[in-house]
Amino acid sequence: MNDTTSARNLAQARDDAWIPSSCALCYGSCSILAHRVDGVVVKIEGNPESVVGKGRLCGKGVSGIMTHYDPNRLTRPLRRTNPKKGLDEDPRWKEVGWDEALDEIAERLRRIRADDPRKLVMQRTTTVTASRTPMQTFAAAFGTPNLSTAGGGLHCGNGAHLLSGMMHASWSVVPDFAYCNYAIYFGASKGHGAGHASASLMAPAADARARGMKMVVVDPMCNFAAAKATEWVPLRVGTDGALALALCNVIVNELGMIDAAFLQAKTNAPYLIGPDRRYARDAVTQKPLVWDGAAGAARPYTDAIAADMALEGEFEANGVRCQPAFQKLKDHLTKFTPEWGEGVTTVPAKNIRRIATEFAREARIGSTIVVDGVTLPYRPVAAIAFRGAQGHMNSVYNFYAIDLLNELVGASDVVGSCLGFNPACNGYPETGRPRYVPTAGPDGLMVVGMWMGYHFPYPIGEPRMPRNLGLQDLFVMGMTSPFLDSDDQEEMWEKFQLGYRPEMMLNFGSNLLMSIANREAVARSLAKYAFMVSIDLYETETTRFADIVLPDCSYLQTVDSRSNFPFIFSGPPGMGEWCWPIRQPVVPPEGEQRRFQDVLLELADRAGFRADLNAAYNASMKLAPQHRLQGERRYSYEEICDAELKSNFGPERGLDWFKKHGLMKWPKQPQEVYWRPFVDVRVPIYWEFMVSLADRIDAITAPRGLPLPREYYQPLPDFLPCHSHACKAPGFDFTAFYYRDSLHTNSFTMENPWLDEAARLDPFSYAIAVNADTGAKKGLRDGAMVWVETETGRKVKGRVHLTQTLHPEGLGIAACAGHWGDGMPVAKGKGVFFNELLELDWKHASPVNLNLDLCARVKVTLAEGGR
Amino acid sequence: MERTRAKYERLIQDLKSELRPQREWGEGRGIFLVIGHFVVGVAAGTWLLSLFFDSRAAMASAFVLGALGGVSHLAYLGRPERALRMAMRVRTSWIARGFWGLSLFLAGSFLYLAPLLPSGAPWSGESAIAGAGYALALLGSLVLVVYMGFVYTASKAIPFWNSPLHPALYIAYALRGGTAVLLVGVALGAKVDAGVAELLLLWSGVTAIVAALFLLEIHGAMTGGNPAARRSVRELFAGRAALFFYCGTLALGLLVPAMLVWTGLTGPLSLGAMAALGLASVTGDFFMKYSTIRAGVHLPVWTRLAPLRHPVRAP
Amino acid sequence: MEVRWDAVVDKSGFWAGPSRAEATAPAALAPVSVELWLFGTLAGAAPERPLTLRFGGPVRMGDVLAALGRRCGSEFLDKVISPGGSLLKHCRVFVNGEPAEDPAAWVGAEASPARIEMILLTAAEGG
Amino acid sequence: MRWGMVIDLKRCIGCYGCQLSCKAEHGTPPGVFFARVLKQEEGQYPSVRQLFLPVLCNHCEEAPCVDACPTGASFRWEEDGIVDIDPDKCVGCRACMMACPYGNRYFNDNPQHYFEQGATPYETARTARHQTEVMMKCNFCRDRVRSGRQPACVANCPTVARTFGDLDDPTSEVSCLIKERGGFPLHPEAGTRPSVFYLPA
Repeated sequence: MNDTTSARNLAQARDDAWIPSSCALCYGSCSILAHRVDGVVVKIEGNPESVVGKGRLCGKGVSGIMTHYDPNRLTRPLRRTNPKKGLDEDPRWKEVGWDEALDEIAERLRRIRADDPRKLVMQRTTTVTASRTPMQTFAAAFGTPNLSTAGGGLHCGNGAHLLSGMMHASWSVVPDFAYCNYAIYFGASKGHGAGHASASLMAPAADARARGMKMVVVDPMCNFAAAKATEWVPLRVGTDGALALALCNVIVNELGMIDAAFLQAKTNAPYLIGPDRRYARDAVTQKPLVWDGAAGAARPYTDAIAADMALEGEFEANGVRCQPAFQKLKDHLTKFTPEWGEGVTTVPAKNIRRIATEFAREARIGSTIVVDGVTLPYRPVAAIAFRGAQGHMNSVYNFYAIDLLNELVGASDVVGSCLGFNPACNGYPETGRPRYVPTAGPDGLMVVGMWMGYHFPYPIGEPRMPRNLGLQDLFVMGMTSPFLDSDDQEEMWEKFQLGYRPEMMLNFGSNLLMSIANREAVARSLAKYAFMVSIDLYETETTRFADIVLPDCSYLQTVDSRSNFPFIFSGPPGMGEWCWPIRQPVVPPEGEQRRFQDVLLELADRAGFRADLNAAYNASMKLAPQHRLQGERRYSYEEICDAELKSNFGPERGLDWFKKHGLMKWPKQPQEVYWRPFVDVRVPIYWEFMVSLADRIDAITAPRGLPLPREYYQPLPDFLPCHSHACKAPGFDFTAFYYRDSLHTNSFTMENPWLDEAARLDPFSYAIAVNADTGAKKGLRDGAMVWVETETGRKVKGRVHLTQTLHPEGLGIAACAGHWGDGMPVAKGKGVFFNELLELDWKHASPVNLNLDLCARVKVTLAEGGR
Repeated sequence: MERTRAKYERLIQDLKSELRPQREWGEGRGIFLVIGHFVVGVAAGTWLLSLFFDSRAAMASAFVLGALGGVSHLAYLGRPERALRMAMRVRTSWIARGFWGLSLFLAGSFLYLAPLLPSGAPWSGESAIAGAGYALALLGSLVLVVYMGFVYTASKAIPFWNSPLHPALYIAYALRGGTAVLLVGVALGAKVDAGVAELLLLWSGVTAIVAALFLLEIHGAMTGGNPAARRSVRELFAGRAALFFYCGTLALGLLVPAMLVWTGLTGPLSLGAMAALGLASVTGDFFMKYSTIRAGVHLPVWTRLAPLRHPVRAP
Repeated sequence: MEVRWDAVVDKSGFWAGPSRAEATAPAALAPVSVELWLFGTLAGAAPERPLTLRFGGPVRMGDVLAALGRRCGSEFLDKVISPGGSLLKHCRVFVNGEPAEDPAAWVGAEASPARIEMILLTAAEGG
Repeated sequence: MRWGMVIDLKRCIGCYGCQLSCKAEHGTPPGVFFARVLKQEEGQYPSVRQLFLPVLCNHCEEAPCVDACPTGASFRWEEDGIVDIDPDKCVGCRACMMACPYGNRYFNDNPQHYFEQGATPYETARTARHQTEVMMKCNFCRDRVRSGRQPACVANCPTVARTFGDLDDPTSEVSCLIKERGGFPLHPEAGTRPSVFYLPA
């Protein structure tokens, strides 16, 4: 089953090879060269041939050897003998053979599929992006819509990805480091620590710094990005949106420095908005109307020349007074004065005015630059955000307001501006594949050309009585959902008459108990599953809830036709080269470890839906006709990888070719990287669709006792406080938040003894960071052991690190550490388990995108004398 | 394994601290280094004084002490089997010089003392061999007395030790140790060519010098503007080494002997008391060295990364 | 000089892409039979696999879907077609192995019986 | 010639890539770090900065460790100025440790490995090469350098903060960087004349 070609070379007397493959210590999936001598991996280096990492790895990447050789890894399938499941229940494992295990699982699968496939929940880790294809494909073939990423989106992405998708056709955004002169980071570390394409962006970010790019970092904590910034702007946790709105207001209403041409041609700013806050539409075509200054009449946006479209004023259309969307935005912004902003964010009004001015001025509106012989708009400023700014109840508005900064000055996917992650690719020249480009959807608004999931940010789906456990088909802007594990899941499912309940979970490598919210809630939901299978490297806290555990192969033992999904995900944006790297085995499996991709294929065979799985692979990999998988034929995963590679790069470039070369590269063109001027799509600076969307969702929820909080569904962004802002209980005077440590990935890498050692040497990694002056006032000593407790009594323990690098009201913890299980002994007890402080229910999730509120108001008390 | 683990855990903590304590010399097996160092110092001092006061017994004891000191050094080394290599770098290394000093001293003193043994030796006390032995031992002991201090002075990592006064201080120690041994010798009825009062005055004199040098060194550490040196002084007076310093160095090494000296100078001193004086003084010296070594703190790696651009301040 | 954003678009044919010759309706009005292979969650909708539909003459994909809807019921249809009548993004249709998104595209022009495969790719995703 | 390194503190983001790629290259046992990253903050909130300082053996021209070594185990290569340790000669007296003002020398105490279960195949292949009860430290990856490659920490640094070259050659990149950007060594007052220079943050 595990065909490990390179492992066969071990037959040779003297084995000494450098094997090109891909890292999997974080989702950056950098290209690596693994040095194998006599069957032992003795070194991992970056692959200088590749664009992904450019031959340079972060600390995690070079430490992968110790994860691979961890003696605590699972090597045999295990069967639970203790029927009881719980945080304190010992599964009482007994080793079983693969056949026995697979038969039992397949039997369950067959029964559930015949009954109602939706009763299967698929759960996967975000760390291994390459697992996305096999897992989603399996789910599609099986017929369940219930696939989740263990809190992934709840924490980092529901807002960031929704907005990046809506406004930049991409999963995420970064400054165009090669040309940007002024970047504002809102709670992001891109190029300075963790995050998308992390290692690949470190050098470009350093170049930009050396070149003199000004970087303003808005963050409650001065670490990673802020440490390297030209200016650190500390603010009250969770108020990034308020700051962004104030900045927008200064730009629009105080400076009036906007890129009118961009707003006219590339956004819905000129669309006329009626008194009902909806578009005024053409009676015949139903297209939104704009005011054509030249014609002196309202005309469909497709009929007028952009330059003639009015952005401001009031006009009559369809017999009612209308205003361009921009006018609406302009008026809406007036209430967010810098003084108001100072009150909310603690950032001095004068700084807000200064930063807005610097940003708008540096945008050089109207300027152009020639790149590779192509004249392009030049807007060397970018406002980007990620986990920090968006990890709140107000996730959508925060990111929306932040991105408006880019849209207002036209700094959107052009030279020097805010760039999406390679959303437009013209394909490998010889085959024209893979080809992605945004297209114009309903009302001319942008639809992504490529997306991690098939739940596109736009057009917005039609809300309906939910069929998904996560209710994303009711709350249609939500992605990852809290309701697969939340305290109130049953209540919600009953409310919306969900016709079934989950029965079986198939987990790949995710540690839900640590990665979502407080462990009690998640444990309750896990214990409910009649049957749980976990494919994992370790016996994680979550895997201890499984009925059957299957030992997976490490990234040095497995194969993937693409080390990340889509292949552009890990490639740095900006000019340079396209790069499609693969992952291949360097050493054979230990004991009875098997690759999960092949295990899934095997299960489909045994459960009798291989034909569906083949069809699903054909669809998800977009295989060319001559390379499609046929009927029920049993392909190994290597054969499927081979098919995808040949399909994209020609028959002579199959898996064998890639195993030799490791990757395929070809140059990027300016029209791809700076696609915005070349693709006729518009992005919404006024979310008109929210108005009716709210009505349609409310029509379903209100009658069932869940009136939709309309303030979250306005067409223009507002500032909505988090729960932590509302808490006024005495003594609870810290707002706890977590951040991503550049030394660690999720809950995974604390088990790596090299990384653990480095983290223990680091002053912050395993500590609870508190502002030194605030701490002193509270009688906290550096290194004191304390309890951090929320109003609801949830608490975590850890050592305080007093620092000047923190907002006086903030309390910073590097997530998500604090393992308690014995399956990962190195990780056990290391760091602080922040997520324990988080509530998991409707009340603490954004009603728009279901993003969790990730900050908590806490009080800090000394633990046993604080020694 | 457990020990190694504990040592590792502590190292991680030490590396995190801004002022990293010195542990290799003095902790764990490091104690043998301190003992060896100390004993060899006493041996050399004793030898020199016993030459002066012409005491065979004291010379013999100096030889024995020197040998013990050598063994103790070996017990400390990571690779004792390679000890001979330590002779290699006399040109630059004070440890190598010390190695030679000890070797010469042991060889020489043996050659010099052997004929005096009741059993006798192939060569006579007046023979050229014995004469050569005398010379070698004298040279060796002089080197020993001098090198110790320089070993510490050469330790740039530990600002507290790295002071020009250290050699002088250690020479004084050697003499103080020697005097103490002589006192014990006299108490044990060894023939020493000196009056008790003479020895007591000698002890007082040397002790006064030691104290003066020590105070100067502390003053230097406190005013030298080096945080590590200041921390060392704190460790000595109020930290990890304080207990040894107060009980060992001050009480045993200074107060007790001083009282006995006083009684000795004002009236008759029992042999027992004289022995006690010597032993207390010697023990005090040991703790003096031990506490100073334990108080060692590494020079902080972090220096001002000048010229630093200052953080942006809101205008 | 200032680049007119709209002007740049007009000038560039870069993303025009490989222009597929609009499949024209076959001249002969020969009856067309379509083999429908429904996979994944759609499989349950049809009594058998493949499901064969016959049409008097050339058909467009939209017609096939409509016929399929009549055969398999409205619940099937709203799994694959948005209220606006367009194919849902996560519903993938392949006509003789070629991805087909445009309901107006002719089916069975070259091969008859035409083989149509349909599958829903799981929509929910995060991370 | 004299090998030297320049570390650009403006580029460094304290990612520990150097510390860990060094570990991977040499298989140093627990508690032995040929390369490390130090963090410190400067200033008062809100005008504060977090600073990163990657450290390694400075390969001093006037190396106190070499002078202190009684056996000649610690020595400086004439041809390239690299300060090295010959483990076969080291007696483990640790005098060099006390002599190094930069705390970059480590005593490889006992057989050690990272997992309680014992040495991994990797550690058996790499860590086991190192003698115990002797001193260890960075030697600028001399083997790599002699085979025409850069030291592991230089080749791997994700921010390209490290430059390696000949300090004796005034036209080399390292020499130019030091000249143009005001490169400075650590503890110049110690008179050790380090071969590792830093460019201001």
